[in-house]
Order: sequence, then C-alpha cells, then structure tokens
Amino acid sequence: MPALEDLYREIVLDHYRNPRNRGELPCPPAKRAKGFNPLCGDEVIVFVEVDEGGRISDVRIDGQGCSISQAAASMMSVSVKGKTLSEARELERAFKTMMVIEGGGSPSSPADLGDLAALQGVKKFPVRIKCATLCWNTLSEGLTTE
Amino acid sequence: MPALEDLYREIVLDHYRNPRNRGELPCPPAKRAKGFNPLCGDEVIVFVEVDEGGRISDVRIDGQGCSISQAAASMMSVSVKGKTLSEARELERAFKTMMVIEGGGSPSSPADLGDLAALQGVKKFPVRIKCATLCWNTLSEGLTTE
Amino acid sequence: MELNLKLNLDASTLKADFPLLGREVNGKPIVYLDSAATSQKPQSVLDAMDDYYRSINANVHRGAYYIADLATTAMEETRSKVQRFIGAASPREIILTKNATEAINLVAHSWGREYLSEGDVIVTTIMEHHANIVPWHILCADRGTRLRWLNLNVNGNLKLDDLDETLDGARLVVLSAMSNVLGAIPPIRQIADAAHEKGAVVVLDGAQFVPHLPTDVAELGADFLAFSGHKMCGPTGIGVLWGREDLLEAMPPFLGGGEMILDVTTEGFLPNDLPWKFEAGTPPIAEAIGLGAAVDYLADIGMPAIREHDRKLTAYALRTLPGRFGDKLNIHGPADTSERGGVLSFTFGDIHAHDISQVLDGEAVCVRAGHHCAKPLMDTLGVTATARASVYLYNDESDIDALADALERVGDFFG
Amino acid sequence: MELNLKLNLDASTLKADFPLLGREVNGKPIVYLDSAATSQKPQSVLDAMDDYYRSINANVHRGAYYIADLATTAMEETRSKVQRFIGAASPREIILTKNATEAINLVAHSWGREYLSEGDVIVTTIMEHHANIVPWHILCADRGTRLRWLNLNVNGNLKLDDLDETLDGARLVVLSAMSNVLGAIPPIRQIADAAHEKGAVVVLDGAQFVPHLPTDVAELGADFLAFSGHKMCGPTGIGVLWGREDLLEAMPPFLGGGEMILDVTTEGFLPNDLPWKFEAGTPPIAEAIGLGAAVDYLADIGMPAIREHDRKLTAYALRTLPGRFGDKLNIHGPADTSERGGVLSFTFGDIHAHDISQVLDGEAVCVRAGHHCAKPLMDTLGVTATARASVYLYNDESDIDALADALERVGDFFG
Ligand SMILES: Cc1ncc(COP(=O)(O)O)c(C=O)c1O
Ligand SMILES: Cc1ncc(COP(=O)(O)O)c(C=O)c1O
Repeated sequence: MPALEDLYREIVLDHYRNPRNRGELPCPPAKRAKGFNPLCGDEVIVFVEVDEGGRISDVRIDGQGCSISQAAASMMSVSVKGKTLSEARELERAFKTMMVIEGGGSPSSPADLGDLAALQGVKKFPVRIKCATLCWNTLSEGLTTE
Repeated sequence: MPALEDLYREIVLDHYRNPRNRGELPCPPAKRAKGFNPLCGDEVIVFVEVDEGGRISDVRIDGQGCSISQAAASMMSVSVKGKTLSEARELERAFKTMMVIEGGGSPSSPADLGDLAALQGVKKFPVRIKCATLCWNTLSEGLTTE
Repeated sequence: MELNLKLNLDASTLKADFPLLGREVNGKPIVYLDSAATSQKPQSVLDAMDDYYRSINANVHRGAYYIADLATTAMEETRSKVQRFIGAASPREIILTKNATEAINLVAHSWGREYLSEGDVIVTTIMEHHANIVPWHILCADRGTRLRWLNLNVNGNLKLDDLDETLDGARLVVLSAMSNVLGAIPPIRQIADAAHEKGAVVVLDGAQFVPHLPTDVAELGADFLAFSGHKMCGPTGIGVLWGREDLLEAMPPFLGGGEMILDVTTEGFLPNDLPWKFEAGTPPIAEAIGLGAAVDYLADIGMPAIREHDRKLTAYALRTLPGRFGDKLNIHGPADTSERGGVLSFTFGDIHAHDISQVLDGEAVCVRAGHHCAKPLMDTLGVTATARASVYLYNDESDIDALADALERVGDFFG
Repeated sequence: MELNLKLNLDASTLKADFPLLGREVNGKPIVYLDSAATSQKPQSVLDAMDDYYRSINANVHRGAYYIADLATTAMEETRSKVQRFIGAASPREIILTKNATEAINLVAHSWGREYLSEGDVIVTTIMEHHANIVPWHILCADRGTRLRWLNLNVNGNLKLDDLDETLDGARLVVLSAMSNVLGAIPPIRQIADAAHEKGAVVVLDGAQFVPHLPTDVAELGADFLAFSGHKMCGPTGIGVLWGREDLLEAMPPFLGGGEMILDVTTEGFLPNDLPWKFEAGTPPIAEAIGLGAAVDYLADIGMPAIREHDRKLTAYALRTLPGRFGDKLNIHGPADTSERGGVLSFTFGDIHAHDISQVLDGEAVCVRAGHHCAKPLMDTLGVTATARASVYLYNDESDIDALADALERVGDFFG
C-alpha cells in the first residue's frame, strides 16, 4: 500500500485547510453546477462566470467534501481563473490524463499542470480519483449548461 | 437409489395402460376441477357428481400426464366412487399420510387403502409425490367449489 | 446452565471460523468493522455453496433426476430454516429475493400498486436507508401517494410524541427495525400496534435487525419483513421477504417468468402458489443454500448470545472511545445500549469521514465513510458524511482498541 | 494454425475442469445432458468466488478501504469482460441483474411502462420461454397493450412469410435468439432489421444463445439482450441486461434503493448514472466475479469453437438416435444444424417425458422432462411435455451414446 504522504501532499493539505475562491457568485451572470460523488456524499458546487472575451473571469467553490475533493476544487479554481474556455478544457484534459490509471495516451508532463500536479499521488488510491475529478466534471457541466 | 420397480408396480402400470373412469361428465350436475403440476406440465381434470345422499355417484378423469399421475387418478376414481364425502376425505387423508416423507402421525395401514397402497413406492422418489397427490387435490377442489 | 452458556460467545474463537479475518492488510492483521455494510462469511457457508456446485448443481423445481431433486430439496430446506429463524407461520411466507432492496420493492410494486392510490398516505421515518425510501418515492410519483415522516428525538431514536397524529389516515407504515447509521432500534411493537389500530399495514426493513437480534415476526407485530443474506454471514445475491400469508395470497405477482406460473397461454397466465408466485426465473440456488448454512451457523451460536455480545461490545466502545478522545469524537445515536445495535457512526473533529477512513485503512482498520445510503438522515444530522464502525459476533474489544489507536493516528495526521 | 486450433475443442479434456462431472450417480458416472436448464461450473469459477469471500469480501462502491476497493474493482471488471464478450459499446450498457428473467422484466417495467400505452402492439413468438411471455402479459394487463404472435414453420423454426404484416404497427418485438425447446435459432438480424424499419424496438432473450454462440450485439441488431450467468458456466444469482446506451439513458429507474441514486431527499431522488441507475441495493458481488471468471473461461476456449462443437455433437445425435430408434423417437426443431443449437426435445413412443427421465435417471443420465417453461409452444406442438437433452462444451459423443443406451432401457421398461 502506498504511503499516505503520497496522497496528502503538503500543498494539497494547504488547499484543504485554506480553500481559495470559496463562496458563491450571483447567477446570472454566473452559472452554477452541482456535482455529487455518490460514493462518499461529497457535493461540489461550482459557480463560474465567463466574460465576453470567452475568458473565465471568476469562479467560486461551494459544497462539502473530503480533503481531496475540497483541495482539488480549490486548486482547480486557481488554475482556471483567467483562462480561456479552451485553455480550461485543455487543463481538464491534462489533469484527467494524469489521473487515468491504465494505459492510453501519453501522460501530460506534470509541469504543464502547475500545482495540480501535486494531486498525482491520488492515482495510487483509486477510490479517491473521483474525489479529485468531481470538481472538473462539475465545472465542465457549468460551462456547458445554458 | 431405490429400484424403479418400487415406483412402477405392476398394478400401477396396469392403471396407467388401462385407465378406469376416463372421460367427462356433464356440468352441472357434475362439478369440474383442473389441477396443474407445474413441475412437469401434468394436467388432471376431475369431474365429480355427488348424489342427494351425499355420495359420490360418479367420477371421471381427463387430462394428460405421466404414468404416476394418470395411474394415481385412475386408482383414486375407483376408490372414491360410491363413497360418501366424508369417507372420500378419510381416504384422501390416509393416502396423503402414506405419501408424507418425514415424521408426523402414524402412517395408516396400507390395508385401509386397498389398491392405492401400491403407490407407496412413490415416496422413495420424492419428486414424483406431487404426481401422485395432484388428483386428490383436484378432487378436493372439485368437491368444495360452488 | 445451558441458558447461561447461550448468552455468552467467545468472539476470538469464532473469528477462526471466518477465513477472511485471518488475512493481513498493509502487513497488519485486518480489523473488520464494517459488518453493517456486509458481514464476513464462515467456512461452513462457503463449504455449503461449494458442495452444491461440486456435487448437486442442477436447476431446481423442474428436474426429475437425482441431483436436481437434491438441489430442490436443499433450496427448499432453506425456506424452512428461515421460517423457523424468524418465527414465521409457514415456509409459504418466505419469498427468496436477490437482496433486501428487491424485497422492499416487491412490496411497493405489488401491494403498493394494488392497494394504494392518489392521496393515500405512507408513513416512513427520517432514519431510513434509501432502500426504504426510493421505492416509495417511485410509488408516489406513479400513483400519487404521499409520504409523511417520523423524526428523531434528542436521544437519536425516533420521536414518537406525535405518533398518533402522524399515523392518522396512514395506509402503510414503513420503517427500519434498526438504523444502519444510528444503530437505533425503535419500539417496533408500539409503532406496529398503533399503525394497525389505524388500519395500516406495516413493512419492516430488517436488514440490520435480523442479523443481530432474535427475530420473531409475530412478536414484532409486522406484516412484512425484508432482509439480506450478506449481512448475516450468508452470501451476496440473496435476500428474503417475509409477508403474512393472507396478504401475500391476495397480492398480484411482481416479476413474471418461469416458476411463478401454473399455466401460460397466448391469452394470459395463472400465477403459481406461494411462495413461488413471487420467484420468477431460476432462483439464486447456491445463494439460498449458503443462506441456509448461515442461518444454521447463527442459530447454533444463538441469537440471544449474539445480541448480548453486540450490546456489550457497543457499551465498551461507547465508554472507552469518548474516554480517549473527549468532545472531538461525536458518536451519533442512542447512548443506551438497550435501544441500539453495534453501529457506531461518528464525526471526528472537522476531519471528513473519507479522510478518516483513509488513514484507518493504512492501519488495516476497515470502516465505512459516507452517507450510508441515508441522505435524508444526514441532512437531519447536519452532516454530509460520517465514518461508521460496526461490529458483529467475530469482533472483540481488541478491535475497538485498534480503532481507537488508529484514530489517534488520524488526529496526528490532520491535527 | 492458431485459427484452426480455435475451432476445435476437446470435450473430454474440458470435462476435467468441471468437478461435478467427476461424480457418480447410482454407481454410474454421471451423464449430464441438462445444460439448457443450467450449466456445470468449472473449477476456475468456483475458485474466483471462493477467493473473493476469503480475501476481499466487502460491500462495493461505498468503501474507501483496501479490500472494499479490490472488491469494487473486481466486480466492475466483470462488466468490461461482459461488454467485450458480447461486443457492447461500453460497460455503461451492462446492467447486472439476478437472472435473465429479471433483465426482461426490467425492460417491461421501465421501457414498457414509459413508452407503451393502450392498444400498442408487442410482437412475440410462439416459441418463447415464459420469461419472455409473462412480463408482457403483465404489461398488457396493466397498460392495455396487445400481443401478436409469430408462429412456427414446418422446419421447427419461426415462420416468417407474414413477418411484414405481423410487424405492422408494432412498437416492440421480443424474441428468443435460441429456443430452449426446439434449439431453433431464428434469423435474428432479418427480424431485427424488419422491426427497426417499422420503428419498433427489439428485445432479444439470449438466455440460450449467449452461452453457446459468438455474440455481437451490433451484428445481431438488437436493442436489448438478456441472459443468465448460470447457463454459461457462471454461478446462480446473476444475469445481464445489455441495452443501447441511448435507450437506457432515457428510461426511468426500475427498482429503487442504494447505489441507484445520486441524491435523495424527503421530496424525491436523483437517479445515478448508467449502469448503476438500474442496480438497486447490494449487487450479487461474488456472483458477478464468478460470471467474470466464466466469461474468461469461455473466451479462452473461444466461442466459435464452442459453437462448432455444439453443432457437431448435435449433428451426431440427430444422425445416430433416429438410426437406433426410428419413428418411435421424435426430435423437435430444425434438422439443419446451422439453424439450431444443441437442445434436443423429444417424445419417445407414447411414454410420458417424466417417465422417460425417471428411467434415464436410473442410468445416471440427466435430462429434463416437462413443459420447459414454454407452455404456448407445447400447445402448438400438441404435447403436454417433452424430454429434453441438451449439450455443452463438456459433452462428447459418449454422452449421446449413453443417452441412447438408456433410452433402450426405457423402451424395455414401458415397451
Ligand atoms: C430461452 C430462455 N429464456 C429465459 C430463461 C430464463 O432464464 P433464468 O431462469 O435464468 O432467468 C431461460 C432459462 O430458463 C431460457 O431457456
Ligand atoms: C437498514 C438497511 N436497509 C436496507 C439495506 C439494503 O440492503 P441490500 O443492499 O442488501 O439490499 C441496508 C444495507 O445496505 C440497510 O442497512
């Protein structure tokens, strides 16, 4: 069994203890999406606002969950804020590729992912992968709903 | 495993090859009941007529089935014809007691049962017990339906 | 003497009957504290199923040959064993399903759709498992019936002050005989009697109760009782619905197929007699036989002894854990072990249940984390998740101590 | 070379994989000819289940600890194995049920009640198993839909002369991919295409087909496919419904409970994603793992080889048995082995099937006797029962010879 320290990296615990971009945004103009992790009851609510230029001008995270789901959401919020939609999608793709356990595609270099790379260790604890990807799925839902 | 000859006694095979009281009766005055053996698809149809004195004045057997169910029905028809309702029920009780595999109650002496006692060997082949008792259940249904 | 003996069991000896409990995780002996999710299985249950497959595997009911007959007999014996185990009046009242959930759905689909209509009230409780909520939500959506909820009192059991009003006009009362989150055992007989007085039918979810307490359906006063094999030392893939014969007799069939018919034509069909009327298709044969062995195993130890063991172990946990962790540890449910079973849901500081169980897992301590399929209860408790440790006949005080030691480590890690 | 090998299998070698086939009945080695009712299980399947119970038994999906994760992974792997085995597009299309019967009922309850109403026509065939008749009778009684029947041709397969008329206005077409009485394999693709042209949805009962022929749902052209584990070397207590993802996605849930939800409140619930939306309660975990091992076993031998073996053995029986018994023996179903599987239903003089099987049993030859859950077909054939011998990968010519020898004894006894 891999060491717990692989899962709970310092930077992850920091995001958990001091979540960034916590809160709500008025909808509209923002959009709101809610994601469930049926495995453990985690709920992530993502508020996302896209400006006229197609950039994510603001993002806020609400909901409750375990350290991994909370930290992942916090880290995501930092990483996508100010990005264009296609850049955000690229990040999502890269992040999920990092999370995929078996084969398929060349894993993106963690360097591209910045702080998000600290979640790499989650992969060694497969049940927790959903905790780390939940916020991304929710963001993606928020960006596509009308 | 018990010998097949225990199951297929000569007298049983005789009733099977030469069924007694085969046919139908007009209803009314007779009553008709149909029994299924869901295990093997056997169908027994019993026509029974009771006279004013409460005696079974006539009984006929229709339907299709295996040697045991056909022989048992034929033997039953012979044994109940002319009997009062309570005598018929007594026979049914005695017959079923003989068929019960485990414990409970003193087995009636096969002597009381006449030819019916030849079906004793069926008990050694438990799946076939229902074949032998189907006609009795059907008769009983016919006697109790309005 | 005999009676006294029967009130004691030696968990450390029993442990040896369960192959899995001999394994290690992470180099440490496993500490299994998740029996409320599923129990471990004794060797005798595994042997019964293996023997079936190796020596008498054949489809039941329709075969006249030797091994088919043995298979049928073995399966039908389970029905009688279960009947005796729960004090049912007849094996005809024992319906074999795939799990407790299907058993409850059977009642909802068959009895519910036959007897309930627009506006009829179903009373349930806030501490139910989703298995005893969602089938009724589906029925409500389909038939326009309505749910009314019994709430919790401050002790973590059902609040019955307003029982009479709540039951007013109810046609059906559905409740868990033991909560899988709180461990709470409500006063079942009292509720059943009150429900019957109002003319309502009572469905008990016995998924947690039947494995852990002596069960007598007549004493409980219920009309239906659902439970699962896998939580009572039996295999997965098998559950039981007990129902009062007159009710079952009057109900329309639910699933259609082989075994549940007497006759089929192009025009229609004639349902089979009880219990087969409700058992469509090839039944879980090996699983039924495994359940029979599980019932033998439990009956042999004695349910009163199992209950007493659970109770003592729960008392030990309720005494020692707060002793070590103080206010940081919040255990839900009744404090009085006479009204609760050995299910201990807790929060630990503000550490999320999922993180707690992760650290415990590193110590080979298996507990569950999450909403335990009881989201309305979680909402009521004001939490999204709890960690849950649950005990059974093979657990002893050393398991509780191991849990406590592992919790120390959680505190260190997230402290 | 490789390819050639894959079209042959050596039944006598394979026999050794099946513990039960080593046993004796009545002092004679067992001759198991009832695989259409249920198949025997290879050691590898029994081992997979035993290993699960001994080393990773835990409830799935909701556990964060090590063995719960292993259990979840093992169970979900079965889904992918089944997906590949039948050529489905995604594991999301693989719903685990308790048997084929439940799978068909799921379609009837969920799809049927959602999309069909008063007067809608469901086309079925006269050779269906009760599992593919009664659920539709129940639906008709509930919703006022109507059944229309395809009949038999003189060859003992479906008569398709009037296919187009029969399908006219049909919303749903339900048929068996292989008859469990006649062995008949209808031209499935032709019927599916014709049905689709009329805008109907096609449900295939694959209970007999999937265990015996290479299955590719895209090639078959069906929309739903139901089958059981226990007829394909897997355990009892597990079945599969495959459905096209878009159809499953749009269907309402059937059974309600744990696992099949994303959220539950006192007001209602939000269904889970596929496939779990249709899997309420603790699934048959060990059984799913056993089915996975069975699929591995079959895939390893190769379904084309199994089909070819069945075909050859059926041809052998169709050639040698009439040779020995002449007109006295009447085998139902197609004579051409390219349109039939290894299910041989027969009548023998005017001796009742039950009596035939009784005498055969004395010779340790296991065949089924009865209506085989196909009463409308029995009516059409003008019989109340047939005896039925059915073969699988572990049978060889010596089993057919043993059947013939035993039939001689039947003739002697009742002759
Ligand atoms: C053609 C056919 N359909 C459906 C079934 C039902 O399968 P099960 O009893 O496993 O649900 C069977 C087998 O009994 C069958 O032969
Ligand atoms: C109280 C309660 N009811 C119902 C269930 C459902 O049991 P199963 O999942 O075996 O159908 C459970 C267990 O998960 C339970 O704890």
